[in-house]
Amino acid sequence: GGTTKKDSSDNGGDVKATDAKANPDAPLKKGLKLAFLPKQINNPYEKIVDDAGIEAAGEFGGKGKEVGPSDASASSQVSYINTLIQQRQDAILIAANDPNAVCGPLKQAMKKDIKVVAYDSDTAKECRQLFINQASSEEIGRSQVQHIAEQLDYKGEIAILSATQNATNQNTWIEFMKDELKKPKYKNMKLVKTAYGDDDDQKSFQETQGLLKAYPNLKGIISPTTVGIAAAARYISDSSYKGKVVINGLGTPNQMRKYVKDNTVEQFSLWDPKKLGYLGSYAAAALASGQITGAEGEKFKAGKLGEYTIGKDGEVILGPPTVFNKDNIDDFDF
Amino acid sequence: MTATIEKPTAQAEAGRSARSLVDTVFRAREISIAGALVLLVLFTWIAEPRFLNDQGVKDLLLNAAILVLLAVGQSVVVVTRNIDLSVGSVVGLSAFACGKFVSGTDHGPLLVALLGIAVGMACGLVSGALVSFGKVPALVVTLGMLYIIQGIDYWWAEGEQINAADVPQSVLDLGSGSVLGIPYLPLISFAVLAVTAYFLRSYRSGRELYAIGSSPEAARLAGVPIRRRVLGAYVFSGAVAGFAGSLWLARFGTVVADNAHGWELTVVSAVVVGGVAIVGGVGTVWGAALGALLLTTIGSALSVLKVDSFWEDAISGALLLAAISVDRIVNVRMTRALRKRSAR
Amino acid sequence: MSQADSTGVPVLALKGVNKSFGAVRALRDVSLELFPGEAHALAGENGAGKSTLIKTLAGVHRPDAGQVLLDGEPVVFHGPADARDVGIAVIYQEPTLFPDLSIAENIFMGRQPRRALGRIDHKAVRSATAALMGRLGVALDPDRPARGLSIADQQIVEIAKALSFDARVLIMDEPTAALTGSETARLFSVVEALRAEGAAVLFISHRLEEIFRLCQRVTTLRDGRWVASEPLAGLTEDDLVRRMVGRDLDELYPKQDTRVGETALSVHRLTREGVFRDVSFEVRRGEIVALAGLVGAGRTEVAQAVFGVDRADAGEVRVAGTPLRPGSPNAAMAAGLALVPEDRRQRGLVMEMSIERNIGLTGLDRISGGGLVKRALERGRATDWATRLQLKYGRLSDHVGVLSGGNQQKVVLAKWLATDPAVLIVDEPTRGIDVGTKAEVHRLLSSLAAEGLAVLMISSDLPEVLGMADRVLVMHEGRMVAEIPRAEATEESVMAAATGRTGKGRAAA
Amino acid sequence: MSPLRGALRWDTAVGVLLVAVFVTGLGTTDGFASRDNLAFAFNDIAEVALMALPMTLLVVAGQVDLSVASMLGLSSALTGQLWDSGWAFETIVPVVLLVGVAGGLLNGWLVTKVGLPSLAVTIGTLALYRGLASVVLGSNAITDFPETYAKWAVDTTTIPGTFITYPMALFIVLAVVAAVVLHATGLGRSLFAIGAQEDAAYFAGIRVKRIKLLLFVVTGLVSAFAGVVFTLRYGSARADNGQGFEMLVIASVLLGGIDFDGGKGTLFGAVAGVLLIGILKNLLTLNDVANEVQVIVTGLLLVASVLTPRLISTVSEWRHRRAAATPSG
Ligand SMILES: Nc1ncnc2c1ncn2[C@@H]1O[C@H](COP(=O)(O)OP(=O)(O)OP(=O)(O)O)[C@@H](O)[C@H]1O
Ligand SMILES: Nc1ncnc2c1ncn2[C@@H]1O[C@H](COP(=O)(O)OP(=O)(O)OP(=O)(O)O)[C@@H](O)[C@H]1O
Ligand SMILES: [Mg+2]
Ligand SMILES: [Mg+2]
Repeated sequence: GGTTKKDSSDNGGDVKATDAKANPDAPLKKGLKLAFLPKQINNPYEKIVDDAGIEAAGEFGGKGKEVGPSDASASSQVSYINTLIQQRQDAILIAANDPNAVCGPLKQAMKKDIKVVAYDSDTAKECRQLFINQASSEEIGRSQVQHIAEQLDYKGEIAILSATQNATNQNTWIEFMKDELKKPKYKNMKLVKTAYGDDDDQKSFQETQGLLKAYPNLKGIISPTTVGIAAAARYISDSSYKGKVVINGLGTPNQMRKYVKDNTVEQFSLWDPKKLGYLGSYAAAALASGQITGAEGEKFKAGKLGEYTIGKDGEVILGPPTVFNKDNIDDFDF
Repeated sequence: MTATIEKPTAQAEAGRSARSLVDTVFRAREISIAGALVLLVLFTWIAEPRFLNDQGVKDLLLNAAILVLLAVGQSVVVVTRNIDLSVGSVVGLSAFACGKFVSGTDHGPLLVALLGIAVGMACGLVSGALVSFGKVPALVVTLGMLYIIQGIDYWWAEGEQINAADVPQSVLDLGSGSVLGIPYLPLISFAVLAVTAYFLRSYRSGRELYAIGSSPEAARLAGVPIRRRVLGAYVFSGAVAGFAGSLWLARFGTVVADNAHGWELTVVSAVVVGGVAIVGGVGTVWGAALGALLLTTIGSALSVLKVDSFWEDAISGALLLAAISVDRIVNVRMTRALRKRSAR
Repeated sequence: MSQADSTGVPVLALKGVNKSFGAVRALRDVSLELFPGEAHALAGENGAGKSTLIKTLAGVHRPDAGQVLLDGEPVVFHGPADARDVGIAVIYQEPTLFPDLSIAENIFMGRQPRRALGRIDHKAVRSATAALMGRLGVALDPDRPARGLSIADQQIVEIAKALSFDARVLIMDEPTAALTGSETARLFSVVEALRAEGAAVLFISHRLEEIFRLCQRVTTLRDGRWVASEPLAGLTEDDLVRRMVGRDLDELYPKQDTRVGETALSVHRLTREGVFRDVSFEVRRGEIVALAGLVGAGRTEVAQAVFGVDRADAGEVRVAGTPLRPGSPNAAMAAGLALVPEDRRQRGLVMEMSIERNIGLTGLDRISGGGLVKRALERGRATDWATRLQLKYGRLSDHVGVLSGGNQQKVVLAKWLATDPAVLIVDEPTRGIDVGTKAEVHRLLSSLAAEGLAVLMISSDLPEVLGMADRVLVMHEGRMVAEIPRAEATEESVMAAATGRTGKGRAAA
Repeated sequence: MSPLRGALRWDTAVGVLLVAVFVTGLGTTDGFASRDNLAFAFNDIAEVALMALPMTLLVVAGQVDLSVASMLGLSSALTGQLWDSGWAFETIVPVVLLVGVAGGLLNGWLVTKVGLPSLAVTIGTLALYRGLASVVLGSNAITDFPETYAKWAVDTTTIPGTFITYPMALFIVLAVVAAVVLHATGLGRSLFAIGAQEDAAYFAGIRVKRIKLLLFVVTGLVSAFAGVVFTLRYGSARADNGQGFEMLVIASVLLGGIDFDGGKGTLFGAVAGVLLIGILKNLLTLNDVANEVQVIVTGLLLVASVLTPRLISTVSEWRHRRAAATPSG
């Protein structure tokens, strides 16, 4: 006997507070308190997102702040959620380190009528009202493979250099990458290994080294994380592999500028993190003002970015990522 | 920490042969670590010859360089029966300070190194002053310093990142350049190692560090200036860590606030694996350096051997345990054999 | 007879010195003068303040009041280094060596001969050490680490260290406590030579005959107070004892006649490779058996193997006929064995623990009820034994570490006697104990034996061995070489066996 | 002088500081006093607090176990993996606890039988156990733990009428047990003796090795249990759960005045240290004090924890010496 997984397939209730009616014409409330809870403060990328979000809050008369742990572990975000509840914030914007570990406290927050918006890295669906996705996960995953395949002429071994083993967004993208690779046109390409650099510069650097040494025929590395791609590019730029191994993935222009210019990297992509923060801020405000409830099909205005529509499962998609290369990289500064 | 009851019973009157055996026992630590290292490299090389090609050797040396440096600094402190847990934070702070300093300028590597050393010395001075003049336990103080320095670093960095593009090429060249095929970094580490080793062996103040660690009470009665020496050890360890921070910048180009976060335990384990007793008084910086080299080589070997990344931690932990256990068992066996031999 | 002129200026002197530790007033208004070419003895019971006085001279302690005078001028020593630099060499009561460093380094730490660029001249250090060892007539390898040296060898290294200074003042706090006759004689001849060269010597010992042998003057302390400073010529041992104790001393070696009962401890062919071989003996109830031998003969090791702290490689130990599980002190204690170890600081006591807890440590189950320690029982046990052994202490909750050396030794005895053992092994039980207490300890051992306790006493103090033992076992280089009954035990017979010239007595099986 | 010195002992001081911080919180900070918040604040440190108890005993005996957080992670990963493969929760818990015991045995065996220093051993097992956790669970995260058990671990379930959660209640019970063991039993006396002077303890017939082994086993067991609590509390089993907690546990114990050289300290101090770190963190976060400042505060507290008693005794010694120097009647 005993309690097994089968007995408890449906646990907890769905507390999603969608009973309230949306009023699309409600004005954005003044003085809204928004809190950004990044995976970890000190992550430069998250910092850009959050700063942009806080600035956006200023635009509509709200007040934003960024709080968070200094290590990207699942549990450390939880205590911040609790304090945000005690502080009666109007909305919490969270980039979840773990989709489930933060669930309990977020549900409590929603019960207390605090709006919850996930961005960058999603939580479980029932624990937030909206998820601001930088781009559709599917599109990110597949396009990574498509890009590198073009660079490699659809031939050769490739590897992935990811962040931590548990990062939700990374794992979702990697699933789509693997799926894309199953298509017949990639029959001459082979994914040999997924390595984890833990979003730690030095670890990513060594993982790159290891990959190249262990797989002499490696032709390309996809690193869908800003820390990883920079580290990989840096290793290659100083090594004998330069010009022989293709690097692609997601990176920020400031980090990658040097490697694009010295021809280590031909191209990489990313969305504009500032826009992500900006959109998150407006979405949270729209929720807190009652313009939307998070139901599919609702629309809201995100300041200068224009109008957005909520998709399936409360997902709002920022837009397709930008591909950066030698020609356009100097137009960006972040 | 484990004062073993079974004591080494070497006969005072034991002759020459026994004496050289004693020497061997005391040097066994370095030898067995070096042996383990050679085995590991050979094994990996046979399985994957590219492990030891030009680039491979270069990578091995480069990977070890910074840890070796930190292990050298740490051993000097550990030998005095103290410990410096703040090294990771010091490297982080110094690397960031150097990054901030050079970003967008064309300061040369010398200036950067000096700045790093200065930052590290300042940190070492505070820890050392607290430990030596405050007469408070080193472990607690340096754990406190770990947090304090880290906090300052985070607070200063505010999530900022220094990118390779902002760092002057001359500094980056220090991290990637080489002479006669040997990269600068390991050469620098080796130089620091050799000088430190010679100092510890052949200077009064060096020997006094061992004396303090071996018996602080006896050192006091022998008139050893304990406070000054301990302070010196911390300042040295801090300076080395700070220097490592500037080399970090040169090597990796990219720095954020939490560089080398959590390295303190790696450094301490390198030192311990290398045979420097955590209770002080015993061990050499050569051993510590070998320990550091072994640890980084385990990491490199595992990834070259295509070991599933999920297994890496477990295997390196197990290897570490195996290394220190085998060493200890060999040591005990030899001491026992020695006792029985001297029976005749 | 002495060329010292006591009217000249003393090299080193104390004037009106006070020193307190918390509530304990260790020295009150004490004065002392040391003259060149004179050996000065310092006498007093345990805890009289002798070591404190020495540490004050050595710059370890700073006097609360009063002055230290060097060549008649007041000086302030900020640390041992200051004292050393003006030519004061000190041998402390407890050896203070660097266990991990070689003997040579121990001797020359901080003063190594140097070559160009301030580098240490390792060769010179080694040869200077070898020379010192030659002077003391011992064969210790300069390169050997100090760890594992017997207490006696440690003391010898300390002596060598002090000699290496060529000091003007040589201060020795019980240097002979762990030494046997021959080493002591050697030490004395070296000290004589130094004295002849004009050095001042301050010497502490609880063996009065040594004081008379070596010294010209004596200063006596009692309870931290100065009692007298006078020439030794004309004094008798009894006079000296009266000054120290304030009364006449009872009979020395109060050996009671006892009825010897059945065998309590029997050791059969016990061997620990490289240390001792094939050791067999018996101790019966009511008997005091002494185990004599030169330093390093392996007596301590035998005791430790019997008690189970060391594991023997072969052989058997039986207590009251039942074989003892080897390698388990716990089993030994359960069988009624007790061992008072030689090294009280490392093995006898937990220095940071209170007196009462140290005494309670050997009987945790006896002072507990229902799993919990009963404080009243613990204190009772401690009070009882502190009184019986005339322990001098402030409070029972004080750290053992603040007691004087002799009083620490009493705590070790108390701790083991409190276990109510059937067989008591004592390793150098009166090392560092003053004459009064020594007699007390001897009386205690005697009366315990009379009550049926079996005592195995390891001692390097020959008069003690001869005075107390019913039988003397002698070890030489790890072997049992002789068993001498009380009647035949003389200084000559024991020494002959101990040095390997087995003449008298019958060789052991 | 002695009652004064007693009052100035660091563990008492930490206790006083804890109360002071608590009272300040009540007075100044909105939402601090709410039952929800207190329940949360205490529950938030439940695992660290639990592991601090055996750690205190270990440190008193002169040992340390740096692998506790990794054992927590391994236990969490194992709980998740077994749950996912359909085991009954009632079977999983004993199995996981057994693994904790086994881990403790390995630590203890290497320390007592092989004779290695515990710091070195547990740095090794820190990597080993964390590695095994990621071998067991890889990059998966297991969720959906049974509500019947999960509810006991979360901060929304408290002992009715109080803010005491069940993990906290367990902590209180275990703390009392640990305090009795350490301060009132023969075993406790032995721990102090081993920590202060191992040789002397051994010569006094104390079974040094057996006791050390026992301590490591208990530490492993408690850490494994903390892993189960952690898993249920967050409803998420992952290989990296509790990463870095070892430093927090050590810091709490040290903050409570336990001497790392062994032989000194009180359990009260350790408990006060743990609670102080927890409450302070909650209070500072509520006041929007940035994380980096909190890190600095933790560091300063640690330094103060050893420096303050030192300063006090120096000052009192100095005053004593002056008193002694002036002649008394
Ligand atoms: N560091 C200390 N702290 C407190 N009390 C001390 C300290 N050192 C010595 N004492 C006390 O001072 C008194 C004198 O001790 P001292 O060691 O000088 O005696 P001693 O004459 O050398 O005795 P013994 O013959 O036993 O060596 C003793 O009561 C002792 O307990
Ligand atoms: N603590 C120790 N560690 C290592 N070796 C020791 C130790 N004590 C003694 N020895 C060595 O063991 C041998 C036997 O010494 P032991 O102490 O048993 O002799 P002993 O006859 O008791 O002499 P002593 O009077 O010095 O105690 C000696 O060679 C000595 O150097
Ligand atoms: Mg004395
Ligand atoms: Mg002996």
